[in-house]
Amino acid sequence: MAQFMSLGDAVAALVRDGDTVAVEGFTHLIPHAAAHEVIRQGRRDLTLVRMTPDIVYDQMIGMGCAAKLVFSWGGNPGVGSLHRFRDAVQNGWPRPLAIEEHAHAAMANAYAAGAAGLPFAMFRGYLGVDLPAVNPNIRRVTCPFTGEALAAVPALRPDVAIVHALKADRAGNVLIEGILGVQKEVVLAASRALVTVEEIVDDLGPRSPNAVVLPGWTIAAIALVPGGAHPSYAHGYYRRDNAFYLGWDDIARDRASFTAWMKTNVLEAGPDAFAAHRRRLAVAA
Amino acid sequence: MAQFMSLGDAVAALVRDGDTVAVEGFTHLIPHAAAHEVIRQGRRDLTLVRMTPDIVYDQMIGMGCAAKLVFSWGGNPGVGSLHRFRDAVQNGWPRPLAIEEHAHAAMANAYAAGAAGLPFAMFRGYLGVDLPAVNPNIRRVTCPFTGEALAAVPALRPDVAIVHALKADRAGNVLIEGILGVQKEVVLAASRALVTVEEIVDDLGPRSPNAVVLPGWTIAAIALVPGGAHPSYAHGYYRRDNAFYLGWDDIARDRASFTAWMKTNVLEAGPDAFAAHRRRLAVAA
Amino acid sequence: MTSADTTLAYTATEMMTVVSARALTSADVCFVGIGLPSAACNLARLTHAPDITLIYESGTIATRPSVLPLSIGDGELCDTALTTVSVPEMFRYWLQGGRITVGFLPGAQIDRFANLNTTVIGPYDRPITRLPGSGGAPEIMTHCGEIFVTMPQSRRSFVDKLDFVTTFGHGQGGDHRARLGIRTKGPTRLITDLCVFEPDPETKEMTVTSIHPGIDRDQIRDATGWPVRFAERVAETAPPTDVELETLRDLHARTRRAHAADT
Amino acid sequence: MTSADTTLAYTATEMMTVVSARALTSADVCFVGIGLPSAACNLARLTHAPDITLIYESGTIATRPSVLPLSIGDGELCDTALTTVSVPEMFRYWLQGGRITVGFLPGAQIDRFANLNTTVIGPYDRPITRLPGSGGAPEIMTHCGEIFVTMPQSRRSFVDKLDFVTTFGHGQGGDHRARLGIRTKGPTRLITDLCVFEPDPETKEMTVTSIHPGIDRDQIRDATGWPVRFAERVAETAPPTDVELETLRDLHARTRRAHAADT
Repeated sequence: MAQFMSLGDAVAALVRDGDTVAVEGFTHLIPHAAAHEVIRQGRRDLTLVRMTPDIVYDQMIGMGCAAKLVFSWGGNPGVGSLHRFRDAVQNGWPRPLAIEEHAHAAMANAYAAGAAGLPFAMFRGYLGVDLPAVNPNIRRVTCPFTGEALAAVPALRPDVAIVHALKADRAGNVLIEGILGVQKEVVLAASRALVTVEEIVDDLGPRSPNAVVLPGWTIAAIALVPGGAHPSYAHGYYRRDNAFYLGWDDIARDRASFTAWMKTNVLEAGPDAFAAHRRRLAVAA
Repeated sequence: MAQFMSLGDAVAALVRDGDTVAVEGFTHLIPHAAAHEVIRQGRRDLTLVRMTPDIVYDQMIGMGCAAKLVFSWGGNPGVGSLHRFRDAVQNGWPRPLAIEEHAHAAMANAYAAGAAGLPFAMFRGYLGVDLPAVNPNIRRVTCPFTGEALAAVPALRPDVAIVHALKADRAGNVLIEGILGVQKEVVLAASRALVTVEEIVDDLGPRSPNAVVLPGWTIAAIALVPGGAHPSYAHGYYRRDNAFYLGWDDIARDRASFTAWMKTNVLEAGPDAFAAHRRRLAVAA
Repeated sequence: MTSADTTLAYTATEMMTVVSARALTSADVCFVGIGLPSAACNLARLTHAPDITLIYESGTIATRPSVLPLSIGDGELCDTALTTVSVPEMFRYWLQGGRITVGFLPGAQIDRFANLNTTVIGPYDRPITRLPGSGGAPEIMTHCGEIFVTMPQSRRSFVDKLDFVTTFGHGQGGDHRARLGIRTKGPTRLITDLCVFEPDPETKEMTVTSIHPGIDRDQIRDATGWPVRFAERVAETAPPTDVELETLRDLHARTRRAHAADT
Repeated sequence: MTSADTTLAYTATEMMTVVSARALTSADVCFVGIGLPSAACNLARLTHAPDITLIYESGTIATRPSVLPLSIGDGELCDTALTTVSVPEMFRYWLQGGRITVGFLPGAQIDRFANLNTTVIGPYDRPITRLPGSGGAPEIMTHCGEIFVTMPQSRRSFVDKLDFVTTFGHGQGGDHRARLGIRTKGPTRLITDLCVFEPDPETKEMTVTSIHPGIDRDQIRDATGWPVRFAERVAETAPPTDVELETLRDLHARTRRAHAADT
């Protein structure tokens, strides 16, 4: 059953050095505040899993949290490269980063397989490409009816899933709307799930009978962090801060400017700093 | 792109003798009116596919439409047996009925595999049971990572899917809410989909961003049939006619009473008869 | 419970329902079948287990029906649910995903290892009686943390050998489940109108552990198609309390009124 | 289009965008990438293909953004969509399910058979430049009915041999796709800032079929890392019409205003 905690307590309780951690959110609902807390608490040797390592993983990798990255697309969406990710892969700074690389279809299916309690995911893909030659976790399985060889990858079962969502009720049931990404799958696939939310309400209120709700008993901890997805966004709350994504290119390009930015905005800040983003953007909306 | 047609024209255009036809709806949204039209048009030699052949298939089987049934649970839900189904299997009346029998998990996964364009579905199941000994379409596939043997069944790709839904907009986009069953999967798995709806509206109106909507280009024909799910129900329109399900047991128990009921209520009736169910129940609600 | 809690007469079905309900707790996530299991689960919710999570295979999660559904997918279940998912998702993420603590199953036939037959009486290809078939049962039995089987007892249904194994309980007993790679407990209780069976810790043969008030061992033997084993210590089942009975009867009365109003 | 339709000067990127847009029809269901493809698809929607269905891999189906998204999952895409599905569903039911008629893909490197590299420059284990990786591209290329590749042309990116095959276009050419069991067409157009390539019907080598106004064959040869083949009949690409340009520029201006207002 979900425990309501401060973000600091939740990260301390759920995320351990060496864990496999999936911080998810497909453009929408990326839990930046929670990732910052992991950085502040100095977690090390994490295997970070994420379809689209963008700014949030550029920060975690650049701060030395990660020993390995499992991913399918690493870039700053609509802007360009991730300089910290590149620096880690190309130059081993601040530490070497092992990578396990997939395509989106593989990762999406692997999370779904994890949520479904299956040992592997099967799909039609990886035909004629070089990735299977460099990733031993891409194999083939043969259809027992047609003989077709299909792609197989291991299910993703992270130790910890970290996601942001819109709101939770007092029983810890969590509502997600808008772009869903793999939020539901990663929570159900993980051993422990940490969810940050924009607000906690008495009742989730009128909604579609088929609304995407994660029951409280699928979640380990919920932390209230208004604005906690910034510079990503929360449907119905605030919009994506596209200017921040554009600006990140300059901040992250250089080790020194990156480190200075992280010191000021992460190491010496706290989750409350995110509330400002919520307010500012809510006014503008 | 979805064509708007009368139910008679839609069935005539889409359903051919010998087709594999899946009439779906998991308790909710069962397209009884469309099934009646198939019976009236005298379609023969159909392979009928449905997770839960209940009254709707008792009627089609009893009227001799089916050569084969693919299913996972054949009964009158909450009431008891399907007498026409039994009579066909046990006594070959009105004609012999071949069966391909599965469990729900297999059928649900097989529809999803069909929707996903895969040749087969894979799941953990059928362990220690007798069904694989009598159904050659239940096989095993081995996880290439763990060596675990998992159950495999062929994807379901019916020629025709027939479902009932709440409403369509003028562009043929169809909204489903409430108990979803496999409605979306069977439409996407089939070569041709026929959807009956409670109403046609200019615009689907305010709804969840994640509402279950089938785009018009996934549907072949839409027919307006208010009340067309009776004695099943349509979320927000009318309720399940539980008394009809209870009463069906007596009607269907005897070949003569069944045949008489079908003559009066199906062969000599038309889709308009269903509108009465809608009105009656809407008033009572 | 003391005898002072029980002043009302009750039926065998009410006894079965109450015993089934008592086995549930607020911490359970329960896969509910139609009929007696549905009554038992909602009785538990309305008495000692208010926070129990009820899931029906139609996709309704954490539903709180005020009346009992006739089918597995009545509108009432969706209207009162936390959310409703598709049937493929229900079988994949929720059942196979291992998120259900307890499931209820009935059978047309059961054997001493709580394997179940709901497929056919007689040969599969030339059935004497064609039954509904598997439904969700084979995978419910595999994936739920544990299973309660509820069936009224008779020699016709409690048989020495099943005509067809629709659903694998403890198989041939012992470690048969583990040998098939199944990690859940399987049938931990068999609740009948006469008594409660539980699997022997070693052999997994279903063994009588509690006998309902007014029933004797010969009645149980007469209604069972195999030589019944009794545990070393057999309890007497506590009779339904007045609170349990009144809550259950209110639920049934509400259900009857609601269904009558629908027609 | 006659020259009278074109009175405005235009950039090479505008030319690429307009040519890409023209290849689309109202009947298309299009898997849209960010950047030029997104501009092209929305330009088509706002001009000659008003009923085109645009799908972004974030799960937004039949979206009609009034401004261009910066990312594949901006809120604008969800707000204006018919519906939004999960990413696993997008890849399973919609892309792998074969429901997309055309997809747009870019590459950091491309070869003569329109295979693409977006993974790495240099050796995989010791990269000179680490690129973003596969994303959805390998399966977009396999599952969409056909693929339009859009890339500005240069010897650095139009190479004789890819450092890494991220995405399989026509492989080694000929029937290579069919031999792998792929039933879709693969890259049917390669639209650059200089010209349009289409695959030779037999060899599948990308072959110049249309050259943009003011560009000559040597410019194309100079910007290509393999000996370029020209079709027997090479057309001159019609320049962007004023309507196309004005619609595109309005779209970009709206986008700039909206993004500025967000900050």
